Amino acid sequence: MIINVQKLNLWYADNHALKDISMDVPRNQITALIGPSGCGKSTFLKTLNRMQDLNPIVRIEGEVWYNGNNIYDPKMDVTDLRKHIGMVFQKANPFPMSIYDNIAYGPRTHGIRARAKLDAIVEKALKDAAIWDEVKDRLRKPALSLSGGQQQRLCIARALAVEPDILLMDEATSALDPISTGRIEELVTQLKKKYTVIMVTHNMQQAVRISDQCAFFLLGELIEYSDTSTLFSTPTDKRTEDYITGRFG
Amino acid sequence: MIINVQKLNLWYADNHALKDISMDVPRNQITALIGPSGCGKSTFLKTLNRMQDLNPIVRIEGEVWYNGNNIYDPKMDVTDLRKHIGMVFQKANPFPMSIYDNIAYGPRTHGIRARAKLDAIVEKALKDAAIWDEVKDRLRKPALSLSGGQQQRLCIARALAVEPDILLMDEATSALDPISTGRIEELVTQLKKKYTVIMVTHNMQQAVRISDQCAFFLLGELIEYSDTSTLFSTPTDKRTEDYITGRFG
Amino acid sequence: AQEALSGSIATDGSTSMEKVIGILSEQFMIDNPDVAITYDATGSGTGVAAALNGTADIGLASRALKEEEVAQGLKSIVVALDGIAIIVNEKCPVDNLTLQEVADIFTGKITSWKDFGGEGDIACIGREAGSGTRDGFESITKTKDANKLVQELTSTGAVITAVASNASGIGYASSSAVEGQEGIKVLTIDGVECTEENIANGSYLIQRPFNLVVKEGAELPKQVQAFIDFMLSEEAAPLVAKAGAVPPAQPEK
Amino acid sequence: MKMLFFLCGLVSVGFVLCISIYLFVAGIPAFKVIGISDMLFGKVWLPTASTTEPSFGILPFILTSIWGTAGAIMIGVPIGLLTAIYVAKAAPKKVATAIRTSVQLLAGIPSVVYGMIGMVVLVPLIQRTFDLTSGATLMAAIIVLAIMILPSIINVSETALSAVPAEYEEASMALGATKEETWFRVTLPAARSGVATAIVLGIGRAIGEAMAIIMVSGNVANMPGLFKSVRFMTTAIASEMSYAAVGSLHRDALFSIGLVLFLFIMLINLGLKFFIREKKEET
Amino acid sequence: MSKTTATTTITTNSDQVPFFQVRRKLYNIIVRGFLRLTTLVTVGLLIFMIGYILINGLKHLTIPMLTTQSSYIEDTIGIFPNIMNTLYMILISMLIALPLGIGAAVYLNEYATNRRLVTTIEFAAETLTGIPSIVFGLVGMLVFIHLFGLKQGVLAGSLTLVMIILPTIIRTTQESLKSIPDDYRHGSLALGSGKWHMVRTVVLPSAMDGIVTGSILAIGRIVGESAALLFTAGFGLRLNSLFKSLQRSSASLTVALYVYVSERGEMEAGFAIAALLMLITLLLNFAATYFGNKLKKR
Ligand SMILES: Nc1ncnc2c1ncn2[C@@H]1O[C@H](COP(=O)(O)OP(=O)(O)OP(=O)(O)O)[C@@H](O)[C@H]1O
Ligand SMILES: Nc1ncnc2c1ncn2[C@@H]1O[C@H](COP(=O)(O)OP(=O)(O)OP(=O)(O)O)[C@@H](O)[C@H]1O
Ligand SMILES: [Mg+2]
Ligand SMILES: [Mg+2]
Repeated sequence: MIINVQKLNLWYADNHALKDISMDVPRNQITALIGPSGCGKSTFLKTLNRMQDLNPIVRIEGEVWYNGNNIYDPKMDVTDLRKHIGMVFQKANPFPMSIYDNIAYGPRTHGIRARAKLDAIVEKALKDAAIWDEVKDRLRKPALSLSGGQQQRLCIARALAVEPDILLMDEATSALDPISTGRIEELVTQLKKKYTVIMVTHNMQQAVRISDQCAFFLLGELIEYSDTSTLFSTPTDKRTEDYITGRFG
Repeated sequence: MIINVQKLNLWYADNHALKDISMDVPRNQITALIGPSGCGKSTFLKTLNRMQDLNPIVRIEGEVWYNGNNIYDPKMDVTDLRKHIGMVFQKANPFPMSIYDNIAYGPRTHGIRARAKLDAIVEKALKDAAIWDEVKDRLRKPALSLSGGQQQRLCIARALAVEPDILLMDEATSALDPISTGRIEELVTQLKKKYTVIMVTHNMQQAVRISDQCAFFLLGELIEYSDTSTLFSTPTDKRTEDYITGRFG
Repeated sequence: AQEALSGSIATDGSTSMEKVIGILSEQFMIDNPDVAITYDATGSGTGVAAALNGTADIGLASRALKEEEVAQGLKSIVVALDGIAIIVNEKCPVDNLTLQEVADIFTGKITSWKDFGGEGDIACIGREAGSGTRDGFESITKTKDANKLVQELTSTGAVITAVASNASGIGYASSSAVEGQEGIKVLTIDGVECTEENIANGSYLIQRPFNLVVKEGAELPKQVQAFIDFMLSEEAAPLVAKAGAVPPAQPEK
Repeated sequence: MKMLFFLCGLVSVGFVLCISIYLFVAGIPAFKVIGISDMLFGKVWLPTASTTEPSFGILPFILTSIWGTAGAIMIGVPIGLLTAIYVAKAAPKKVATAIRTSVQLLAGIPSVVYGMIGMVVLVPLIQRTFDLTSGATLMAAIIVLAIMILPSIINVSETALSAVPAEYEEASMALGATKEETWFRVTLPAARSGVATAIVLGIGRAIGEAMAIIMVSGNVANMPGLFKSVRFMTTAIASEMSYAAVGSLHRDALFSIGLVLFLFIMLINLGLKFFIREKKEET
Repeated sequence: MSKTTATTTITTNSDQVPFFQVRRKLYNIIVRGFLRLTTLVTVGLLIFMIGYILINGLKHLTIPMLTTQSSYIEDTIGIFPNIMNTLYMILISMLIALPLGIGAAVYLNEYATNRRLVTTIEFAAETLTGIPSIVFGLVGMLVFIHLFGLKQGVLAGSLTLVMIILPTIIRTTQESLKSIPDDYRHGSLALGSGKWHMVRTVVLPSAMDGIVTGSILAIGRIVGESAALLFTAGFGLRLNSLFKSLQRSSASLTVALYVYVSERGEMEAGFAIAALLMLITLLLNFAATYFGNKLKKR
């Protein structure tokens, strides 16, 4: 178990957005989070690398263990934590810099300066994120002039360039066409040899196709969490069944 | 034919992003635009309500006729045009105001001041966009505190509140779970009795499910445009076939 | 100077004395290259205080010392006299006024130029409370605390500009500053012109002293004493004149 | 790093503390001698009177400062803000650059020069237009102040307006709002805090100005009136401080004016802060 | 195609307030009119002020005046020492105030967690903006000269200027920090950047516009300040080296202007200096913008 969540509760001011979540995430596997919009998937994901620290109205109770360390321990080095737990956001958020600098940002942050090395990292990351061909001739152009889907792939590449241990992906393929999506899925499946992936997705087929575990959230609660195949074939909770068969709501 | 595009070309500086597009969009139908990321779908959509005017590096040639008026006629009243051709953007972009004010913005702009009337419009729009239940108790809260999917539905509601003639939707359901997606699809299907809808989607199933016409773009060109059923069952172009069967690239 | 002088001399005080002190110290520094003279133009009040608490070697005051200041152990030395010229706009037909007429105009007893063959209401322009020029003007015209001004300006130049741009204006300003200015006219008072000679011999009545202020009986540093001696010497007189002020007829020691 | 930045933040608090302590220490004695209400509500200022009893009423200065600042804000803020909107949003690029640069030039002109020009151009103009004995009046001061605060208002709010993300404007236009409506109903509210800063800086400049208005306001201690010669709190300090004898009641009274001015500024800032906070909570 | 056809074809919802379209057109016309009008007023003022100063000033701005120092004996005016003093003061006070101000703004916007502390600091900065320069002058004299024992000179003057320009720099920087979307910050932090690294690489470059604006306004204040400098930097019209001028009475251009104009009534010299100040401001603005852009690119 690389991540171990215990009785996690989260409030946005007085809005109780996560309720008593306990969950173990196994190493080198793909875990999918599903559930209707607004149920707390993004909120949960952001607790795993302490991005919620940035929102002053958030209050958190409970524990999250990563590799045997409680990440909410005050002694935790948050920077180092985030380096090991990478994240791709729901809304693509490239920096207002060139495409190249966006990707090189992470490696530079962690001390890589040599030009040749950076070039290699940038190329590899962009290739992995299936966007190299489209941007290789305009690496110096501003990232904000890319199309929506290109921006999202850029953000995936940016996260990959740091080579994290765990990758948190918040609907990272939602703005992508089937082909790019296929490539990213392929990438993720390969990544799991080295990394652990936790991804939010709205696409049930995608969850079935690539995830090993699947967690179903509803109104801030973790309703069901098990093997993807089990969850989709024999859900134990009525609500899960309703949701995956589309009968819900 | 409510919209009639003739030999449309568009350049971002020297990047030729749309090439010789000619296309007729029939009234009261749903037209889907599909194609790989970066092929020019958003770009094309934004030419239909002259949003491209706002980008100074854009150069456009060709004609777009709406209801018998050339929208690129210098005498065209752009404001009025945009009121009649509503748009939902690819990245959700709520105003930094309350949820209520976001929806009421359009009607207020168009002269509706009476409180009761506004309330009714806001409620109807939010209900249509399948988000009423989630936000009805927090209409005065900032729209930016909503979840990603909620923001996207809010933007749909905002566009509906103006009761446009044509609705342009740029991947409006990509961040939504299947249930909300289903609701929006239902809404769109209903809307077509009164409105015309042009939507960009990455989801082929969605295109098949709800669209009447379908256009396939590739590298800035309109490769094929026909009845959705025809396009998906008997594509005439090899590239279309490759794309819809996922063999592409 | 037989023995080479060195060190610094700090002077502090009246802004009106800027030109006089400037020219004297420039010459003194040419004669004694190792001496550095500084001048802080902070106003007469501050100058007196600086002399008292020792932050300046010489305080500069463009007014006579007050009794309480003398009581604190200060003494003043007149280094120059300054005529206070009464000025009007160049379009004004009047050329001469009596001292009494000036007083009546500034106290509001006479309010119109018509009384002198001109036209329009008279606009009296003066200086702010505490100004040495105002102090001098008011004591001589005996109009203390009774002036009815439409403008109270804080500097000589401002008064000149204000009079120059107001056809019905009348004001007073240091004689050193008025010569050569466009747009204004200097009046004769009781028929006496405001010239160096008339100020020195006292026939031009409206004038005030420029004072050096030092501590009574204190032993001054060598270079400071030398500078004061220089300022009171014959040699200095033409320089004082060049600065527009009037060397005192009989320098006090 | 955090500590370092924290210290930077504390520096300005230190300055304010230091200034307030100094002003209180220097400003209280005169109040004690003269009496608070005699001073605050006295209408006659005759600090150096020797033939009669000296009088230290500073009400005319206080009222003049209020009038003058309010007037300058009422003229300067709308003009500055609208110009900023035009420059940030409507003007052709070249025109915008030209205006921006010249406004910045205006910011670097010393107040004395504003005073000089006001004195030779504006004062005679007012005198002629309204047929007065002297044009050096509150009105002249208000106009000069309004011009002087333009650079702060235009520069700062223009920067804020330009920084509003294009997404917001796009969304508004797509709903059929015109550009004008978008600027006023989306861009301006989104840039609210920057605009407020601009106004605060502008008010600060207007209240604190002395050198320029000394030359155009007439500077006589009258109760305020648009066409009267008036004196501001700042000009009262500036004009007499250098001549007032050290240790005299006159000088102490000037320090008291400084203290009143300081409290006045605090009050305005508190008010603005409150106002802006209220606004913020509405959304 | 005429406008009428365009509008007739596009009218579907008829539940509109009848006169609304007219009112709205009017609103737009009026708004645009006002924008144009006010801008015209501003531009008129700009042209007038700048033109007036240049016309009255440039003709008196001679080479000897620019390159010599004043002599009372020869009765000439030279402002070279004052040019240098002004540059010294800009240099020193910006060197101190810029890091302090940016640091404070960064603290307020990026680090501070304690609301009350933030409010206190912001309040202090705002109060500073309103304090008249004459009061700064008095306090500067008291603190730097009487308390710290400095002599009147560039150092005491610059320190006083720091108090004056600090709030401007803080506020403008803070404003531009506020306008940077959180997305950028989150993106950076999620890659494992430390806070300071994030601030340095993502936040500050995006805030460059505001910092440049602030610097320009600050330089403007420095250049235009006289009241506060009279008591602190002094009045000296002689040329000194940077090091010596620190502790020696040194008039900036504006103080010199003030002295010439108000004590001697030398309007011509005054306008000449004003014109020169304007040219200097222009130059510094270009420099600030240029370096700002350069830093932003990096
Ligand atoms: N503002 C811009 N400036 C310059 N180039 C742009 C701009 N917007 C888009 N492009 C380029 O134009 C091409 C078409 O972009 P467009 O946004 O239309 O793609 P799209 O089909 O919507 O893709 P996606 O599905 O990823 O959103 C892309 O190559 C993109 O990089
Ligand atoms: N910054 C915030 N402040 C206040 N409430 C918030 C904030 N962010 C999210 N919420 C609320 O918390 C709940 C969970 O939001 P979250 O973003 O986790 O949903 P989600 O499952 O990711 O939904 P989606 O699929 O739409 O992105 C929602 O009700 C949302 O409105
Ligand atoms: Mg989410
Ligand atoms: Mg797109």
